[in-house]
Amino acid sequence: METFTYYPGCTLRTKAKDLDLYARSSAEALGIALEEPADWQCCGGAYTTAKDEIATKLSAVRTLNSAKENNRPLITVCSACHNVIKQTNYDIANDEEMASKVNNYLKLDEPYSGETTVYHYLEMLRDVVGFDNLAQKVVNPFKGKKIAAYYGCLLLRPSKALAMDDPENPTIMEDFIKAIGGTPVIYAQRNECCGGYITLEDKAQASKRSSAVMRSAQDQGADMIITACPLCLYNLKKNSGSELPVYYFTELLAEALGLKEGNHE
Amino acid sequence: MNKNLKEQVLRSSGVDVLKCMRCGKCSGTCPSYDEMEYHPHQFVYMVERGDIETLMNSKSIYKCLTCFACVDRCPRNVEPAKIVEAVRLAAIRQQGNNHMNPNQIPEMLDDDLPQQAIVTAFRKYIK
Amino acid sequence: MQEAMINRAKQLLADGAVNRVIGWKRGEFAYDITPAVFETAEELEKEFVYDDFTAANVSKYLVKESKKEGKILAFLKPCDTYSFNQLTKEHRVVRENVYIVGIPGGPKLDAEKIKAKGITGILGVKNENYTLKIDTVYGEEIMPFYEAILDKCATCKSKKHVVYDELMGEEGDVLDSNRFDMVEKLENMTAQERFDFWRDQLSKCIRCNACRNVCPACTCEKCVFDNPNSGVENKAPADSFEENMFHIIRAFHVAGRCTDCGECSRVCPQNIPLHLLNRKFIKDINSLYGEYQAGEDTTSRAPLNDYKQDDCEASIVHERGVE
Amino acid sequence: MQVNENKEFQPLIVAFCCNWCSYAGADLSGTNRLNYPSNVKIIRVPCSCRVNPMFILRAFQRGADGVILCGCHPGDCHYTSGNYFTRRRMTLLFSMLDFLGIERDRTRVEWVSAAEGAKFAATMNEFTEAVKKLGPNRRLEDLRCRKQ
Amino acid sequence: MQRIGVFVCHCGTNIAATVDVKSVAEALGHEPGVVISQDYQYMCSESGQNLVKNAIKEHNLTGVVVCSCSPRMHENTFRKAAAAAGLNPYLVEIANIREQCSWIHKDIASATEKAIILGKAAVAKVHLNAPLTAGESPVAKRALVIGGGIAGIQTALDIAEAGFEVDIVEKNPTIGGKMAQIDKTFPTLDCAACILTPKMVEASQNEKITIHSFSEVTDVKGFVGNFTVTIKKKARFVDETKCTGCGLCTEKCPMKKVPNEFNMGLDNRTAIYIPFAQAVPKVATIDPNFCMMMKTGKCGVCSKVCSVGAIDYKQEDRFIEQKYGAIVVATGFNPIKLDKYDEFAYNQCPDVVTSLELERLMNAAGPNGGTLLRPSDKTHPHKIVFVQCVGSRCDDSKGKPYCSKICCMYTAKHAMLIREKYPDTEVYVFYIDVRTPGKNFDEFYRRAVEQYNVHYIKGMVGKVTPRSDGKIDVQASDLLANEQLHIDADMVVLAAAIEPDKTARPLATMLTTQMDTNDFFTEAHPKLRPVESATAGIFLSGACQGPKDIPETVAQASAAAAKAIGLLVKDSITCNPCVAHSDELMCNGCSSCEKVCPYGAITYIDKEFKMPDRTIAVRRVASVNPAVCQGCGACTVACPSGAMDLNGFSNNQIMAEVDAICK
Repeated sequence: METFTYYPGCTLRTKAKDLDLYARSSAEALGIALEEPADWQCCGGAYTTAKDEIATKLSAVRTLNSAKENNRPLITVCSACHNVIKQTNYDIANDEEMASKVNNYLKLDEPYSGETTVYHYLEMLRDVVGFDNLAQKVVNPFKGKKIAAYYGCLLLRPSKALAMDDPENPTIMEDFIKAIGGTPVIYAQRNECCGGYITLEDKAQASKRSSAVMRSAQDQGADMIITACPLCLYNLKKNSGSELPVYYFTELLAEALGLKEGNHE
Repeated sequence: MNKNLKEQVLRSSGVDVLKCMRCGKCSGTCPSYDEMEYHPHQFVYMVERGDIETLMNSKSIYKCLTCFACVDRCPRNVEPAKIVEAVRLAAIRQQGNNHMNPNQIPEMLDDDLPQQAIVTAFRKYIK
Repeated sequence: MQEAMINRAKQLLADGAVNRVIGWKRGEFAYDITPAVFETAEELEKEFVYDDFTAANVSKYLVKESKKEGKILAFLKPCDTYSFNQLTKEHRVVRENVYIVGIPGGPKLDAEKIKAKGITGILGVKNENYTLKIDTVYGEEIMPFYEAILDKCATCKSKKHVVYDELMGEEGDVLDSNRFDMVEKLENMTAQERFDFWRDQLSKCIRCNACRNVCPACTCEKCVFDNPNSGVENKAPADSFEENMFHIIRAFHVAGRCTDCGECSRVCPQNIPLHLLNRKFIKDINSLYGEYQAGEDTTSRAPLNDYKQDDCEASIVHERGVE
Repeated sequence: MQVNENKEFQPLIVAFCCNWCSYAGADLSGTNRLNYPSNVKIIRVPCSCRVNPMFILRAFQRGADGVILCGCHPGDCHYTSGNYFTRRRMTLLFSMLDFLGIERDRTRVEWVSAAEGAKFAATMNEFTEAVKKLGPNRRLEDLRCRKQ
Repeated sequence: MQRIGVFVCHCGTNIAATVDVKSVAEALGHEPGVVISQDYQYMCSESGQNLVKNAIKEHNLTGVVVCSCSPRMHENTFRKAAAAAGLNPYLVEIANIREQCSWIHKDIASATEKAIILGKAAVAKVHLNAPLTAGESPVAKRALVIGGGIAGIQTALDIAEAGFEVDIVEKNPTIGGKMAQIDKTFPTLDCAACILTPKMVEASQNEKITIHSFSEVTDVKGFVGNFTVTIKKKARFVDETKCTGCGLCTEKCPMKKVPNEFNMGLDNRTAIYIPFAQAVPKVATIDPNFCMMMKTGKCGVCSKVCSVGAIDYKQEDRFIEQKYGAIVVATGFNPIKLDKYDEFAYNQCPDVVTSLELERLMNAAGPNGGTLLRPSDKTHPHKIVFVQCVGSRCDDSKGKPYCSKICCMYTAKHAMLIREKYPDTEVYVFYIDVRTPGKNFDEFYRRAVEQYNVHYIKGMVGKVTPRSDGKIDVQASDLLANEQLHIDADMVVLAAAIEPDKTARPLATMLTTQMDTNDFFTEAHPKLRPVESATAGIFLSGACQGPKDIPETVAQASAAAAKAIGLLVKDSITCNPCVAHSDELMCNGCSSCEKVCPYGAITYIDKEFKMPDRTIAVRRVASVNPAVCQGCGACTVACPSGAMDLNGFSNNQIMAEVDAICK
């Protein structure tokens, strides 16, 4: 059994327990051990790209460094955490000045310079487990279900740092859907923003964005939509005015693996 | 034209605004375009001109969703979102210029709103 | 080791896999070990030597030897393999005609350093737990092993063989050596100090040509210094040629080709640190054009026979370092 | 080295110029009557890459006080790549001379196109001045080679 | 014993005003070997030259030094004069005492002193000059044109017109290239096929032209005037000599579901096919990836219906070798793949097409017979959006850094044609800049706007979202209105950047020609030698050298042909004798010289040498091909042993100059 450092993030402890719960149980069923670092801190939710912002990057570096010290890759599920941590890792590895400033703050035993490999849970499924292997473990396939993958912005961009998939023509979630027996629905708005945190002060804008996404998916005949991001799920459900069901991808994964009673039929 | 502010924004963003070829693709792809008074391509151009204060005083800086669509799709690798972020930081770093008061938060909440939204807003609005 | 090498050589001779062996034999003194070619098992038994004084690089001998009839067995230390590869790259040796047995390298001993301790009449040495026991005509003497090793071994760059047909003993790694320290120290001196240092060193040169003769990169059919048409012909020390021309031209000729085997300094009877000139070029090449180790492979382009459009300008020399 | 009556030091400068760009640039500065000191003596070579480091050492040995090498701008070489090789060779040679304690300002590489007559003259003026400041080349000159 | 003559020119007062020419002549007269030293008013004049000629004869001179203007002015004049007097022209040296002395110095004393030094350097050099004879090498009277598009066809026709044999090698089953796929041409709007196909026929009927279609160049050896090229004739499983092009096989072939390359995959062809009706040669080709007979051994319909028995399922690749004097590269271009630009939904929606696909959609011989219909539902589009600069002018990893040059014009053409034929269709063009430098080009673009009411919008499309109702939501910026637009389009047309054909790079390696980082061939000089490569005998035609439209391509094709003809008319070529040569006795065979040679002039041979001990040793030694060497001298410095030297600028000669100057 391969062990990974697992970073749940703030929201998975509270509002997005399903995302977390089924990620853990599915991983176990797939032979992956997830080990949560004892003292993780919130990643901050959004990456500050500014080069003169150091303090906002520290918690992500601490997380990365703890994975490094355990000599394990780091796995994230929440798109936002993933985005913050991967961008931080990229900048630390590629921007020497920033790296030295960060290390000056942290005073680690050994400076951190981007050594940790960061996987999104989906990347772990693709690159470690393998979608073919996953498909073989599926007991409840989503046969005939037309499932629309919603990437949003955080999973793919900026593509230089995230390097997860082709940012304009991604396939990782579609391949996941195929692996669990469903039929992926391709729609143009799958990599456009849901409105994100703007929901706090501008419901109208959030609603405009999330309804555009839902309309596009519905338009292409989706039965349901899946996401990896709690905020996306919130916006799509609450602000879009659409009835199309929205799930975390881990929920479907767990269902397919027979670990969860489902919304199958 | 404010030279110091311009330099600060350029340094903080790490963006070379001179690479812009004025194609407007950033503004063509921006999901917040209609909510903004100044649009991504204008951010780039106005920073080049040194017209930073106008941008700092505009609500546009709080409308960017940081979705990086402009960053990824810019044919010249200009990264407009990083400019917007640098200008916003320049604004909220000024004393008493936080965009959000933590006391307002409780009334914004509903049962399902993920923490993520709040911490992100903190990052974006408050210094 | 010597025993195993002799056995293996005998075996390969007997199999007909090779018809000659290049190794070493003892000269007048115990520490005077020179390359030699052996053709029979008897010769091997009698004269083949491999010990702590066996530092000589046999690669250069293969320029001639590899062109003869039949295959020759060569025992190459890690540093020798770099020289051999470089010669292969330059079509100076015929790779197919050499059967290479990689053997572990140094550190090898510097008899001069032992003598400097006042120890003379050396008959043999034994390394016991890094204490060197020296058997002399006057009885046994001891000194710390590491104080007696060759300078070139003290700054060894690699214990890995880059070419071989078989290996004896364990394979080592490329080392993270401190070989550029002295170059750096000189770089940090003032121009006058550097000038004084080098004038002091190079004026010692007696033009014995040992550096040139031992250098595995110096295999020209006819050396420019011996060639009246080259314009720099100069066979004997007549003027300040050695200070001003000879060593600079020599170093430049091997720039990008020198594997840093250190033989030039080892054989210099005047103890001129000639390898520092070569290392200066290597250090510059590494920092200006990207890491390059001559002899590491047989296909890469030598840095001086290559370019990038965005290479630095020569003015970089003016812009950096100590005036 | 030449010593004038007024005893001001007059350095001897050898300039290697490639036929296609720099030699033509030198001609142009003549055509435009742009002055530079007569200390500069030009040797024509087909391409800057023809210049062997030995030539430069030889010039110093024989008493030159400064040696400058001029070629086409990178990318404009008549032979497409010659000056790129020149650049590497000269960078390493100059670095070595510096390492041996030879004054840096005695050597120089400059890219001068056939259209840059003014640049050629300006470069020669500057370079001559710089070498003048250094005084006679004593570190590389072979006194035995000097004509009495 | 050398007998050298020195001739000092006054050049009127140009030299004489600042240089004391008499003392120069006097001083140089004392130099070793100098037997005569004279000055004269105008050395380059008839009488000046006679002075030199007479002195050569009278004093039996072995070398001449002329102290005058720059050798770039009159070196040739004096060389010719020497030759006329029976002295080898390469025994003449010029001391430049005008441009590099009298014109730049004011002080007579120092200028004179410098003139004497320059003269001494020339004398020292001429002592070591060797008589040189320009070598000659024969020229094979045949040209090879690689690529059979409009560039290659035009070049071949022009060369054939001049009376030389030309071979065209085309990798596809037919010549014609991209132009054959184009519907109309700008700025005249005449039909591409109407002007191209007659040229194709002309090429196929011209006795001097041999077309190797479905063939590739696999090896190039030799040098200018004397190339040996291996051409692979790929198996097309149809005997070219028998096939009449009747097309019966293509009608009967049961495998009808093969994507049709000629129509950009917008419709299907059969497994045995003729790319299009006017193909040249009009010969069928079997696609072995789809042919049932080739894949399963069952079928053979084409073989049965072929009345001339041309089908040969067992045909194999054939290789032919041919000698050529000149090679013209005309490998052309392709639009880039748009996989990385899916914000425009190219992979998601069939109604988002490239401009070249639109050409086929509008072409009478295209999939819709010339009616513009949407690929998805074959309905007529009422609103079409054109996007410019897709992948051009990019500084990212996805696109090309250059302007593709042709897109602005063909987009104006498309817009205009659509508005002309379908006035009910609205056309939007999103542009960054409209670039129309060319005769009648801007007028053409203005016509699209003013006469045809095409909506040109300064801005860029940022996102394309296809909808289930068949509409395509195009989200774009309108920079002048400062607005973000959403257009419900029926079709989107992307002006994809163009790039050199993928076969160009391996070809450049074979030809030892240079390419830029974008894989365009590099011309010998960007202004003065735009159709020659830096490698002698290799010429460039069309878009392989850079983006070009048809008129430019044809102009360059003819220019390349003229250059090639200029070479082919010669029975032999005179080579510059100032080339490198290697002293075999000293050569190490180390390959350093070969590595720095930009022309591939150096090869290695194994040569036997008699050793002092009477044995024979075989050594690898460098050999310079004097016909290819251009005399830069890079090899002479790279050579560690000094075996390589350069005629006219030898190590000794340059050192002698150095010594003379430094004395």
